[in-house]
Formats: sequence, C-alpha cells, structure tokens
Amino acid sequence: MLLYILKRVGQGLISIVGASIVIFFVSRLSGDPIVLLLPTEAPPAVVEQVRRDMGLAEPLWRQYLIFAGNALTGDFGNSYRWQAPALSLVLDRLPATIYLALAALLFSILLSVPFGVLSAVYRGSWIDTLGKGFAMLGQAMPNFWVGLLLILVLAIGFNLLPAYGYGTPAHIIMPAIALGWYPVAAQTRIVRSAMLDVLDSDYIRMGRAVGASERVLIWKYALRNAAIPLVTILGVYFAAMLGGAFVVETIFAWPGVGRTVVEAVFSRDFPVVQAGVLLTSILFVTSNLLVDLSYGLIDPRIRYDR
Amino acid sequence: MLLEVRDLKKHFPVGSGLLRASGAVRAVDGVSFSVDVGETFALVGESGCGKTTIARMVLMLERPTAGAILFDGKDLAGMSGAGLKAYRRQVQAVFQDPYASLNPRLRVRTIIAEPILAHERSGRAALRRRVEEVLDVVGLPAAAADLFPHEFSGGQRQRIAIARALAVNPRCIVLDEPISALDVSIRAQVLNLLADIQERFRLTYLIIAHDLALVEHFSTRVGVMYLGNMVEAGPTDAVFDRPRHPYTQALLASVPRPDPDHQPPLDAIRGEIASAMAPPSGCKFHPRCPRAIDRCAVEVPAWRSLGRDHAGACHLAEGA
Amino acid sequence: MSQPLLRVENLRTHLFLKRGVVKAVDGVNLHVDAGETLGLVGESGSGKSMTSLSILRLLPRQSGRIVEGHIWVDGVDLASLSEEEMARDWRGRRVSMVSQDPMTSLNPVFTVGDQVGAPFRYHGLAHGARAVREAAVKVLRRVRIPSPEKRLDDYPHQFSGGMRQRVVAAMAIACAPRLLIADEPTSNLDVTIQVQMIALFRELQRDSGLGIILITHDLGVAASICQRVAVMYAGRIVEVGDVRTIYRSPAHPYTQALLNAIPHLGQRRRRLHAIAGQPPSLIDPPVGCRFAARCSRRTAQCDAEYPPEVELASGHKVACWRPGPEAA
Amino acid sequence: MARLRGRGLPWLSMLMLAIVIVAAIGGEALAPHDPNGLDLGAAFRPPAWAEKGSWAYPLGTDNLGRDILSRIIAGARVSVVSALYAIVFAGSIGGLIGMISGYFGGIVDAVIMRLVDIQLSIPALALALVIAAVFGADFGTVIVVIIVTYWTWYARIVRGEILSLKEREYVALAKVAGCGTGTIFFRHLLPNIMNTLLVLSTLQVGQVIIFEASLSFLGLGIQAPDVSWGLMLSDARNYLTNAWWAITMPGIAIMLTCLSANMVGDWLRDTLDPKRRQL
Amino acid sequence: QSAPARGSLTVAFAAEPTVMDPLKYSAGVDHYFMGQMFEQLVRPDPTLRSVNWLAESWKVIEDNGKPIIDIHIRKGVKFHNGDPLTSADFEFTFSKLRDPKISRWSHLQASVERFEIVDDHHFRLHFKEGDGSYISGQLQLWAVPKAYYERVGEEGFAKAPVGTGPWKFVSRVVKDELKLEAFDDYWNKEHRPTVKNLTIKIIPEDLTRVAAFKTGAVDWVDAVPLAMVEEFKKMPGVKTVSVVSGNNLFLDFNTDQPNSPFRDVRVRQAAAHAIDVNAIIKSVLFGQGERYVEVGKGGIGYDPELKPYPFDPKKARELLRQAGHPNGFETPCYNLTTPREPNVKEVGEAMFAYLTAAGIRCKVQGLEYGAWINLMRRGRNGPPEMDGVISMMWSQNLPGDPGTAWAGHLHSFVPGKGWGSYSFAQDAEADAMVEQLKLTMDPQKRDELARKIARYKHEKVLGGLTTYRPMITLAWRDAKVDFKPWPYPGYWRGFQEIGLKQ
Ligand SMILES: Nc1ncnc2c1ncn2[C@@H]1O[C@H](COP(=O)(O)OP(=O)(O)OP(=O)(O)O)[C@@H](O)[C@H]1O
Ligand SMILES: Nc1ncnc2c1ncn2[C@@H]1O[C@H](COP(=O)(O)OP(=O)(O)OP(=O)(O)O)[C@@H](O)[C@H]1O
Ligand SMILES: [Mg+2]
Ligand SMILES: [Mg+2]
Repeated sequence: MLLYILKRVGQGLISIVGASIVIFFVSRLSGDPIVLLLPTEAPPAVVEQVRRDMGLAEPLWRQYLIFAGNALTGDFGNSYRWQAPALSLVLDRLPATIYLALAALLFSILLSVPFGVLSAVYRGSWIDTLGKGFAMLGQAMPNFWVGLLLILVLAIGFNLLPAYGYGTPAHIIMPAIALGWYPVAAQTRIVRSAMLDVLDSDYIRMGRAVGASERVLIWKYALRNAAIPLVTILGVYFAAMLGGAFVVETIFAWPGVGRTVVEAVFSRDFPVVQAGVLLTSILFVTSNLLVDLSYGLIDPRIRYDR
Repeated sequence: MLLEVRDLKKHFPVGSGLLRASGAVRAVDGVSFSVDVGETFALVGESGCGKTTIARMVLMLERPTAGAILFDGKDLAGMSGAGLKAYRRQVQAVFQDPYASLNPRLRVRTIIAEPILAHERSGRAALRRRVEEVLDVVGLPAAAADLFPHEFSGGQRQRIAIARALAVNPRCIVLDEPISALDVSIRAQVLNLLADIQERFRLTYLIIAHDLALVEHFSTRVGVMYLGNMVEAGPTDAVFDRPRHPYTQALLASVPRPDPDHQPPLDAIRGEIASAMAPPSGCKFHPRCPRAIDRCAVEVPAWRSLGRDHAGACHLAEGA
Repeated sequence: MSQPLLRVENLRTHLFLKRGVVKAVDGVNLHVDAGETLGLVGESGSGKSMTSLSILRLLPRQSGRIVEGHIWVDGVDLASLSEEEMARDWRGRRVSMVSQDPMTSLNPVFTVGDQVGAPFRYHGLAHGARAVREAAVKVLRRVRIPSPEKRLDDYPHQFSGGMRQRVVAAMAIACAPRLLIADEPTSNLDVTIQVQMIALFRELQRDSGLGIILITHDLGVAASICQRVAVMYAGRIVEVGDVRTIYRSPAHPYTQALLNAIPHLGQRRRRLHAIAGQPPSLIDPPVGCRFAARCSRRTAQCDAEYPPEVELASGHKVACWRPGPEAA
Repeated sequence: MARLRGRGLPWLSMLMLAIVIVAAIGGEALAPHDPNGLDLGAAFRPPAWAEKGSWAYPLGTDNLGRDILSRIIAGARVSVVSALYAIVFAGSIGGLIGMISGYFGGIVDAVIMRLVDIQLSIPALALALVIAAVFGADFGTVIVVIIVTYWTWYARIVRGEILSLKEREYVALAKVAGCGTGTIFFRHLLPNIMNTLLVLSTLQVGQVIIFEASLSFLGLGIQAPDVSWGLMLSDARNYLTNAWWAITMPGIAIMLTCLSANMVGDWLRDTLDPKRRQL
Repeated sequence: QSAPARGSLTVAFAAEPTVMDPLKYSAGVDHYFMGQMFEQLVRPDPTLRSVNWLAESWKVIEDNGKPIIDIHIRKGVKFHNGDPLTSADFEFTFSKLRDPKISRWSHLQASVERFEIVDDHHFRLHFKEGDGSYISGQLQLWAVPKAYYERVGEEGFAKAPVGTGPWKFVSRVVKDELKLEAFDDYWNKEHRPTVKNLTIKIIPEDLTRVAAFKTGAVDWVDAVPLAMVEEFKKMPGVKTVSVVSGNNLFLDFNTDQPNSPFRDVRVRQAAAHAIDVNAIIKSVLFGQGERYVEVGKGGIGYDPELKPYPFDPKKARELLRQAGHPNGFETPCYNLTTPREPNVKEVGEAMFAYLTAAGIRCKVQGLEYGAWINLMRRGRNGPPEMDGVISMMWSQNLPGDPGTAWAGHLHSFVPGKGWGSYSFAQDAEADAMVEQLKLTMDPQKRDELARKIARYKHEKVLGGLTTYRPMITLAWRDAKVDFKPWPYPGYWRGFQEIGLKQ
C-alpha cells in the first residue's frame, strides 16, 4: 500500500513537473512581458534593469530552473497586472472552482447513475431512449449556450434562481447544470454498459435464484459493481470539469480560477497563468490519486501491492 | 532426443514500473524432460501448475528465467536470425481456444499461408496448392479457404488451426489443450485427426491436457506437474498403471468415470493447490499428501528413477 | 406412484433474437422425485441451461420466453405464477440453483456473510443482523467451511475456488429448498476439487430429501452422482432412464455414440468413435429426428417425422424410430 | 414476435451528417448569400416563418444583416475540416503512439504514459488558451490545439486495446509462425483496432465542434472573416433577447451535428463490436 | 442633507480594474474603483464642467518664461484613516508618479521640474516648459496619504487603500466584488452619498448582468447591453441615463512604412468616404454611439464646422483610381475582438466590409486584447509591425482634451520621449503642431491650436480616421435608488451622489 502510494505520488510529481515545463516554455514563446510591464516611454536603461531584476536576461533553461525553484517554495512571482503574488491570486479562487467542479460532477453522477441503471434495466424501452437522448443533448450543446439558456429561462423568465454569484446553494445550481451536463452521456454509457454486464453476470442470476427482489438486486447488489468503472475515471471527469469551468465561470460571474487564468492569458500575465495551470494540474493529479486510493473502498479486490 | 528441457524455470515478477516490488510467481520452477521423435509427450496437472508456461517457452514466446531448451541438440537461447527462422519452421502450435487463435479479420487462406509466407517466397499458385493441400489433410473443402473464421464451427476452426500448423511441414507441434473447448461429440473427430496426422507425417507432439482419460488414450509418455515442478514422468502405461507419486495416485483415483459402478473414492485428496507465489516448503505437495512424513516438509525430494524410463520426485517412492 | 417433486410437461422455451427464434427447449418432459438426482447431459447448446432457467423463470429478460408447457412443483404450476410470487415464495425458498460457473456466482464487492445471509432476509427466515449472521454461520458450517464465523466478513476473492463453490452451494440450500438445480457445478474445476463437490452433493442429497437436477456434459460426473439420467439433444430429451440402464444399455444411437466418443480410463490407443457432423441449428430444426443427419441407423422415416417416445423398460424412455442396442 | 427490435441504421443521423459534409464541400457556392456580405439595412430579419420574415433569408439575418443560413453553410466547413484534421492527425498520431506503447511496453510505455499524464494534467482549455495566445487565434491554431489536446485520448484507448489484443492467441501463433513485428503490427493489430478508431473518430466529431465553440466563446477560436458555428453562437449572445434566431440557429446546427455524429458513433460501436459497449 | 448615511445597495459593473492604487494605475478601467475612493485637485462636475475639488484655487504663473502652477488646497480634508491632507501628500504622489518603475504614466510628469511645498496647504509645480495636458488632465495628481502609504508599503496599500473620497474601502474579492462604506468625515457635505454600504459586483457577461438587475439582485447596473437599451428605457420603474463615454474610436492606417498604400492621402480619404459610419451606429450599435470628428462635442479643439467625410463609395473608388489603384488593393486589417467597448468587434467587421466593398480589400485578422496591444505598441524590439489598417481607440477624457491622445498616435514615434507610442503616422507638420500643443497651457490658445490641428488632421486623415464615441447606458430602479451621475476623468461610474429613496 505504502509502496503503491509512493509510486503513484512519484508519477504524479513527474506529471506536474512535465506540466510546469510545458506551460513555462509555451508561455515564454508568446513574447516579452516587459512590453506589458513598463510604460513605452521607459528609458532603455530602466528596461534593461527591470529585465535583469526579473531574471528575464538569463537563458531560458536557467529561467525555468529559477522558476521551478521558486515555485517549490510557493513563490510564483507577482502578477504583472494585479499587485499581488500570483499564487495567492489563484489560491484565493481555487475553492470556488473546486466547489463548482465538484457540484457539476455530482450533478452529472446524480443524473447518469439513475439513467444508466434504468436504461440498462429497461434496455430498448422508451426509458432507455429518453435517457440516452437527454444525456446526449448535454454532449451536443456547448456549455456556454446551456448556461445562457438557463439564465434566460430560469433567472429572467421565471426568476427561480439567482443569475450569478456565489454563496447560497441556489447559486450553484445553474452553473453546475451547465458544466455538469456534458459528461452525463459518457457516464451514463459507462454505467449502462457496466450494468448490462453486471445484470448478465452469474452473481446477479444467483441472487435472483435465491429470491432477491429486483429492487434489491439492482440498487444494492448490481449498482456497486456497475459503479466501479465510473469511479475509476472520475478523476478524468473531474479534470474535464476543471477545464470546462473556464467557460462557465465567465457566464455566471463565478469567482473561480478559470476566469482569472483566461484574462491572465489575454494580458500575458504569465506568473498567474503558470500558477493557475500548475495548481489545476496539481489538483488533477491529487484527485486522480484520491480516486485510485478510494477505489479500494468500493472494490475489495483491489490490492495496492501490484 | 528431438526436444530436451533442462531444469527450466520461469518466474514472473509481481509488480513492475518505478519501484520493483519483491516477489515472483514461480510458474515453472525447475522442470526437465525430453521428447523423442515421433513421441507424444503429455503434460498434465492442475490448473496453474505451469503447463502453458512451459509450452510458451518452448515456442519462444517467453524467455526462460533459467535452464535450457534444446531442439535437435541446439540451445534455443543462442538462436537468432537464420537459426531462429529454421526453428520456427520446425515447431508449430495449436492452442486451446479455436475462437481466439484465428484472427477474425483474415480469410482462412491468409491464416494458413501466414507461416509459409513468413519463411519462403512462394508463387501464388504454389501457395494456393499448399493451402488446399493442408485443408484437405484436415478434411475441409478447398472452398473453405475463402471464408472467414466466424463462418466455421468450433471443431472446424480447430481443424483450420491444425492446417495452419501443418503448412510448413513442421517436425513438432505443441498442442495446448487442443480439444478442451470443443464439444464432447466433436472432440473425437479432432483427436482422431491429430492421431492420423501424426502417423502420416511422423510428427512429434507435446500435448497439454487435463483430461486424464484422454492423455492415457493419446500419449506415449506423460509428465505430471504440481505447482511448477515435475513430480512424476514416464511412459504412459507405467504412470497410469503404477503411479508412484502420491499426487499422481490421487489424481488418477479422483477422476469420475462414466460408469456408475466404478466411482472414485471421495477422499483421495484434500485441500487445494497452494499459491505459486508462496509455495510450501520441502515437497510442495506435502500439505495435501495423505502419506506425508516429517521429512517432506523440510526436504525437497530429489528426482530419481523409479523404473525403466520412469522417474519421480517423492521421498516415499524409493527405488523401483 | 405418488406425485413427483417436479414435473415438467411439454416445455417449450424460445429465444427471440434478431437472427431468428431459437427454439432452445422444444418440448421437454421430465420429472424429479424428492431425494433423487436427475442428470441432464448433452452437448453444448442442446438446451440444458435453458431448461433449468425455465424452471426458475430466470430466462434472459429481453429475449427468453416460455411459449408452452407446465412446470409443476409440489402441485403448483410455476409457469403461471407472477414474477413477484416467484421471487417471494419460490426462488431460493423451494427451488434453488447453483449456476453454470460457481466461481463467478459470488458478487465480488460484497462480503460472503452478506451474500449467504441474503436468502434468509429475503424469505424472512431470520430477523435482525445477528440472527441472519447466525443462520449464515450454520449453513456455511453445513458445507464444511472451516471456522465460518471468522470468514463471514471476508470477500469472495479471499476464498479459494473450492471454498467459493461451497459458499454458493450454501446460498442455494440456505432456505432448505425442495429442489436444487445445479448447472455444470464442476465443469471448470480441477479434478481434485471436482471430487470435493461431488462429495458435497451426495451428502446434501443424503441428509435432506432434496431433489436435484444436475446438468453436465461430463458423462463421468453424471455417473458418479445421479440416480437417473436424461440425455438431451437439440432442445429435446432423447433418452431418459436409470443411470445403469443409460450407461450399460443405452437405446438411443446418440447416447451410444456419446459413450463411444469419449476415452475411458484404462483403455488406450484404440481409435475413438467420432460422431460425424454437427448438431442442427435450433432456429429451424429439422422436422424429423434431430439426430438423423449424424445417425448410423437413419431411415427415411427418421427424416420425415419426429419419433415418439417409447418406454422400453420401466422408466427407460427413448425417442427413436429404431431404438435398441448398438449394432455390434 | 420482435421483442428485440433490430438496431436499424440511424438514417436520420447519417442524412444529417451527409448534409453537413455537402455544405462543407460546397461552402460558399451553395450559400444563397455571401456569408460575410453585410447589409446593415437587412439586420435582424427574423426567420422566414416568423412574422416579418422573408424567404430571402430563410433563417433570418444577424446584427450585420448577414444571412444566417449562408453563414451556417459556410461554417460547416470549419466544423468539418477541424473535425477531420483532428480525427486524421490526432487519430493517427495518438493511435500509433498508443500502439507502440501498448505493444512494446516497458520503458517505452512508461515514458509515453507519463507524457499522456502530463498532457492530461494540463486542462485542455488552458493549454489551448496559451497556445492560441502565442500563435495568434486562427483556424490553424484551433486545429493544432485540437490535435495537441486529443491525441492522448486515442493513445490511451488504443494502448488499452493493444494490451489485450497482443495477448490474443492468434498474435502468439503469428510469432510461432515466424512473422516479424511489422507483420504482427499491420496484419494482426492494426485491423483489429480500426473499429475502435472508427468509433472514437465519429464520437470525436461532436467533441471537436463543441471545443471549437468554447474557444470561440473565449475569443480564441476562428476569427472573422472565417465563419464557424461556435463563433456565430458566441457573437449572437450579445443580442440574445432581441434576435433569438441568431443564437438558436447555429446552436441547433451544432446540436444536430453533434447528436448525429454521436448517434452514428453509438450505432457503429454497437454494430461493430457489441461486446465493447464501453468507451 | 447631512443626515448620516444608512442602508445598503448593490450595483453591477461589467468590467473591473486591476489596481486600486492611483500611483500604479494603467488603464482607464482602473478609474472605476479608484475614482470612488480617491480624489484629484480638479474634477468635472455632472455637467462636465471642470471645478476645483481638492484644490481650493490654482493658477498658472510664469517665472523666467517657465510656467509654474501654484495651488492652494482645501483645508480640513481628511483621509479615511483620519490623517489630514497636506501638501506633503501631493509631493509624495508626484515623486512616485514620475518614476517609470512604479508608474505607467511617468511621461505625464516629465515636464515638471520640481515640486515646491510652500506650506501645508500650498505648493507649486515648477515646469521645465509648458505642458497643456497637465491642466486638462485634472492637474494629474491624486491625493494619496504619504504617511500611511510609507507605513504599509505598496502591497499593504493595494490590500487596503486609503483616500479622501466619499467611499471608504471595506473589502475586495478580485473578479467578484468591491465593498465600500460611505465616509462619514467626508469633506464635501453637499455632494455625498447617502447610502451607507455599497457593493459593486463584477458581472462581465451581458445577459447575466441584465438578469441580475431584472431579478432584483442588483439595483443599479452599468453598461446596459446595446441591444437592450430600448427595452430598458421603456421598463416601468427603471430610470436610465445614456451618456457618451470618454473613449474615441478610430481606424488607423500605417503611413510610416514607405511601401504602404496609405501613405497617399487620397487612399486615406477614399477610406473615409467608403465607410457608412452612421449606418453602423444605427444598426450595429443600436444607435448607442455618437459620431465625432477628431474631437468630441465640448472638448478642447471641438469645431462644429468640421464635418465628417460623407459616405460616398463612388468617390472613394474614384480617389483610389486617382491614387493609382484602379482595381483596389489588398491589405491586412486588424480587428480587436475582445469586447473592450460594446460590439467593437462587429463594428470592426462592418467597417472592414465597407472598405472591401470600395476596393480596399481587407484580409481581416482578429486580435484578442493582448495581441492587439502587442501589435500597436511602439518601442518593441522588432516585429510584429502593423502594416495595414487597425481598429483603434483612445480616450480623450471628459471633458475632452485630445492633447495626450494626439501625442500618442498622431505624432510620429520617437523612442523614449513619449511621442507616438502608438503611432503609425509620420508627418513633420503634425509633429510640430502636436509638440506646440503640449507646451500651450493657456486655455484660449490651446483651443485654437487644437482646432487647427484637428482641421489639418481631418483633411489629411492623419493619425486615424475618427468614427464614433460609444455611449454607455446606466440603469437603476427609480423607486429605490436616488442617483445622480457624476463622471470622473473620462468615466461615468462615479457614485458621488447615490442614496436610497424611501
Ligand atoms: N504473464 C504472466 N505473468 C504473471 N504470472 C503468470 C503469467 N503467465 C502465467 N502466470 C502464472 O503462472 C502460473 C502457471 O500458469 P500456466 O498458464 O502455465 O498454468 P497452466 O498449467 O497452463 O494452467 P491451466 O491448466 O489453467 O491452463 C499461474 O499461477 C499463472 O497465474
Ligand atoms: N443469452 C442467450 N442469448 C441468445 N441465445 C442463447 C442465450 N443463451 C442460450 N442461447 C442459445 O440457446 C440454445 C440453448 O442454450 P443452452 O444454454 O440451454 O445450452 P446448454 O445445453 O446449457 O449448453 P452448454 O453446455 O454450452 O451450457 C443454444 O443454441 C444457445 O446458443
Ligand atoms: Mg494452460
Ligand atoms: Mg449451459
């Protein structure tokens, strides 16, 4: 178990370092931040000095090492635009993004598990078709469109839910739907096919053969098995939610990292971009690790010594 | 000796990647035997005892951890290039699952021609002739060449697999449970076919099976394996008539017979096969052995002769 | 003779598939008395499993349906019951099953205790967690699981193959059913574990008046457990009789061919008698005798009409136009 | 009794896709108006069937008086072409890498899988943003971004497939027959993952279209004068309440195309390989 | 009137500044928050007339031919932390603003030679030479508390800014909200807010912001989307005001590259004739824009005589022919796609479409904000080069003075001197006049010179083709909110006077 954790943490670290290299070099490609930092009228001497002060005069690989070294101590530098350390700018917003991503994931699970189960149980019936259709709709509509339509109907039309903001549970509903609908189809499909396999399995038939009611069989015995493949890739879906948050946060004025990073990209505010992307990477890697570990709770066959 | 296996070992490491965990599955743990030209050597034993692993090593699909395999006196380990090619020509295989052993996307013609094409440049016509020839040997019409595997029944597929093995005129065929997946009524067809072919082409068979009646019927020599080790080997008659190792005895006693009046005793053997990762000390069979003595738990029994060409590894089976 | 435990009359079970209607069971009659083991043998696809699933009404939901026939158990026709009645009063309670692959018959993500205790909960035979636990321990002890109270909280993968199998048997007999259907309970097992299962079955049968249907394609296994044997071919029973009659003096050419096609321990290097050809398709089976195409005694009549069942001796019935001993 | 109805060919979806492809090929030539031809006098015409609509502009016009139908037709090209590029390049690159990784295993596999992990751990849209910011937002960048984002998808799935395929007995038998690695790759492995690739590709059409729309929404997608559905959607949101059709029509185009592609993908999956129900 | 403020109010902005520190501000949007908390010496009143604010009085005097601005500041003004406002605070501001490492606008202080404190409420700015834009820039200096700033440092000040304005900083969540509280000790008892707590929410997405207002989550909303202005005006219980914003949009042409077709004035005039700006304002902007020629109405140099080039595509084509392009020519056209002003992207598309129709065939390339700035800003170390037409904008403030704008994009580029930092023009005569304008402090003379430049610029279509000034519409719930719009330099989102109705 410990070995396994160490190994996974090691792999995670490699991913994070890799991500930091990618994001560092790609962002450096986009030009000289000095242009954005100093007034055009700044004398060349000042420009040179600032350049040196910021370490931009070093060769790129050294810059990266310096960057990585500082990042290890939690120092991503100051935002070029906002007078604040890039890390704190992003960290302050991370909880909102995590909250949104989790809520969206929860929404998708709450939808896809019953859909998946019912459409497997009533395979080929109208329930199957309806569930599939509804789930697929989410995959066929850009999330910002969904978001706008939700605001138009639920907020402006019926004044049921707050249109924007952060705070009460009511606030999360529309953003979570807009963001969480997309993976419903894929998740439903996973649950459905797993459920089909499980329902065909010998142990379910055995359950029937000793008199279990369908309700108990499906919702107690089959569901846990069918959930395993879903749980396995929840980490990936969580990442998808983090990515999608970039768009949805803008629509709902959600105070998350996504909007911050998007605007930082526009203004070439690399410390913030780097901190933002790296933090999301760390989040992703951690969530994957957690999923892998918690997986054992659901599937007792998993042993972490392999 | 056509095929000689000397102290062959195969250990599969458990765990891989960054941090190599200790521990290994000792799938084959020091096995020796030899097969003569024209012989049918059968490997029997319980599931997981390492039969398939041996077959895969003989087929060079797996590299031995230790030990040597000699074919025609040449060590496989040293083979490469032309030597390897020559070897591949001489040893072919038929596997258990007739569904999995034929690529579903290829026509029968391509499947059968594959080993030929891998070895020689032959003209279209010659190739065609050869394919039809071997199809005829296994009793399938020439028209079968243009169909896909899924258009055949299990027994027919196994015939195709045999035809493919015959295509390059091998000297030896490794048969890993060639009929276990087939229906009772079909088995005899395939088995008879294999026997006919052997006679006709003077083939050597290394066959793996778990149906003891079949082994007795089909093989000339037999090796009994338990948990990665050979426990007894010898001519089929000797082993089946006078089994010397308690495991062989138990195995034979346990087989249910298609005769209501001659049924096996129900207490010939107890317990279950141990894990290949942590095999018992001494004689690996001792925890289940009805006749085990103290020594069995500590000392690995040596491989000793038990009669003409008959040998085994048991402390209690002293002398002939 | 008193009423048998199970009587199946003219059972027809069809599978409605895209490629056609598979007449998996096509007019099967059989009966099992209390305390008796009936062996159902025959080759793959002959409808053995479908017969047993029909009895329990556990056919594939999408495609399987009993189209005709009666299944009387203790005087009740199971074919006419509702799904709820079946689950509540019959399955596990009076008719139970060990299915084709007992190794996979345990749910890997629930504890053994949960699964063995389940039948007691379903049928209200034990109330409360503790009572269920105790009942589970008792039945596990019956199938010879060592120190069962310690193993209840283990998961199936922590059990060895043979033990898993006994756990499945424990589930099946938990509520003391009258009839147990065992569908190839030994097929995927090693010889040494197979004998342990055989022992268990014999014991169950001796201890309670349980009626058993044992499905197998292994004539050896059938011979070692059954009192009577029914031979199935292409959806129908072609011969049924006392175990000794079937093995010593089979009257149907198929039964005879089957016995000749297998090697027997102790007889070597004699050519086996292969049965030529393949079984017919069950989508549109021949009108006449279904074995006719592969039969050495075939006549024109065999092709024209399905042979009626004849009783050669008491309890020995054959469906063949020319039954009788093998032509030497 | 046909309890189990056959899974018929999804005609409607195929038809829809065919229409989209025709539109993409025909492009401007098929469009009744110049997709970029603005006519401020004709701004905000509702669709033909609505009050004040006219058949000159069957789906209405946008804020600059451009014909929405023509723009949807012209925009089909971006959708189809980007999907095509993504599928061809991401599919072949990712597929090949996945095959190599799965087949050779060991250190090659470990390195490739780490690369995949790295790619996965950077949110796709974030990477897209940075790339688009570096190289400028245009069609080429969108395609590069899509390829960079999606190759891992193919690589992971193909790798998994190969891992199980290479254990198939016929692969072992091919080795026994004396076949070289090349033969095994191209005769035994590649044809057997084609189904998977095909299914993945159809499913990807929808993903690419949505992804492009998201990029456009953030201002980093296709730029005028190119037209894409995502761009139309994103532009039209400024007058959502005045001209519902301007955002609805391209939205429906996206939706129908994605739905159709997914349906066809699902159908292919079920048809080609009923066992592999899960992707 | 001077009853204590009470109650709370939530308003929604579409955009948000990055900084709240007057020493560090860079873009116009930074005024949105700064202007609530900080004040300058002079400011426009609601009718856009400049009035003395923190300055009690000021005048320009001359010493040895060099100008001096002599300023008396108001007594009794307090910072939010209780410190009194003194001349030292302005000196502090001055010293920071002129440092290019701190300020983005150091060049605006470049002509000031030194700062002389006469006493606590009296100081003088000694100029090296005249600087007219200093005066039109509301005397440039903000009141920043020296002692407090030095104590808490730059970062501390960024977290908790302190000014003299009507609103006291409470808290801020970037990209979410700013919370303010009315300052009880505010010096201006007449013009001050009467609501106690003010929360400014940031909601960039139009529909969401509108939804927030319609659902009652906010009671005052900034930047009503153009397409909804009509609807808002008709909405019962809602009051709106539409005002012209300080921004000025124009199309700029590259005229400093020798091979650029736009070096020919006829080509530029052709472009001016080719575009139907009025139609664009009407449909693309839903009427929410004001046509202007060089200088907006009421600004310094505003000349009602100056008329825009009429829309005349025939003439445009004719001019092109004369310039040697009978078949027109192809040129890159750069469009800003980030919505800095409502519908700028669509406006750009429309304009380029008009140009194309007339023969100046645009190869349109969209740029998001970062790329756009990168392309325009001179003084880079090399390419990219703006080599065609670009859609541009430059604030001339309210009330307007084009001095700074022209220095930036009409004067040709001179590295390190603050001239032409965004310019693609190269015209010696214009350069001379712009330099002259900079030196001119006398309002009368300044106005005359500006008119002259405007006429010259217009004739030659130099430093861009001026098009329109966007209008913004603010809306609030009339029954609840008592609001009088006040601008601070260039922007209308000032809450100088806002309160709750009964
Ligand atoms: N590639 C592998 N990696 C790890 N362990 C393996 C591998 N192949 C086989 N083993 C293990 O080696 C042991 C021997 O396996 P092998 O397949 O040779 O047995 P077998 O005798 O052929 O059994 P069966 O009768 O079930 O086919 C088993 O414990 C198996 O789990
Ligand atoms: N789930 C199913 N879907 C479709 N056809 C089926 C299904 N199960 C069984 N069949 C078909 O029904 C027929 C009878 O099958 P059944 O399982 O009863 O045979 P069996 O005698 O039990 O064979 P085996 O020995 O292989 O278990 C066969 O033709 C089989 O192909
Ligand atoms: Mg094996
Ligand atoms: Mg069966």
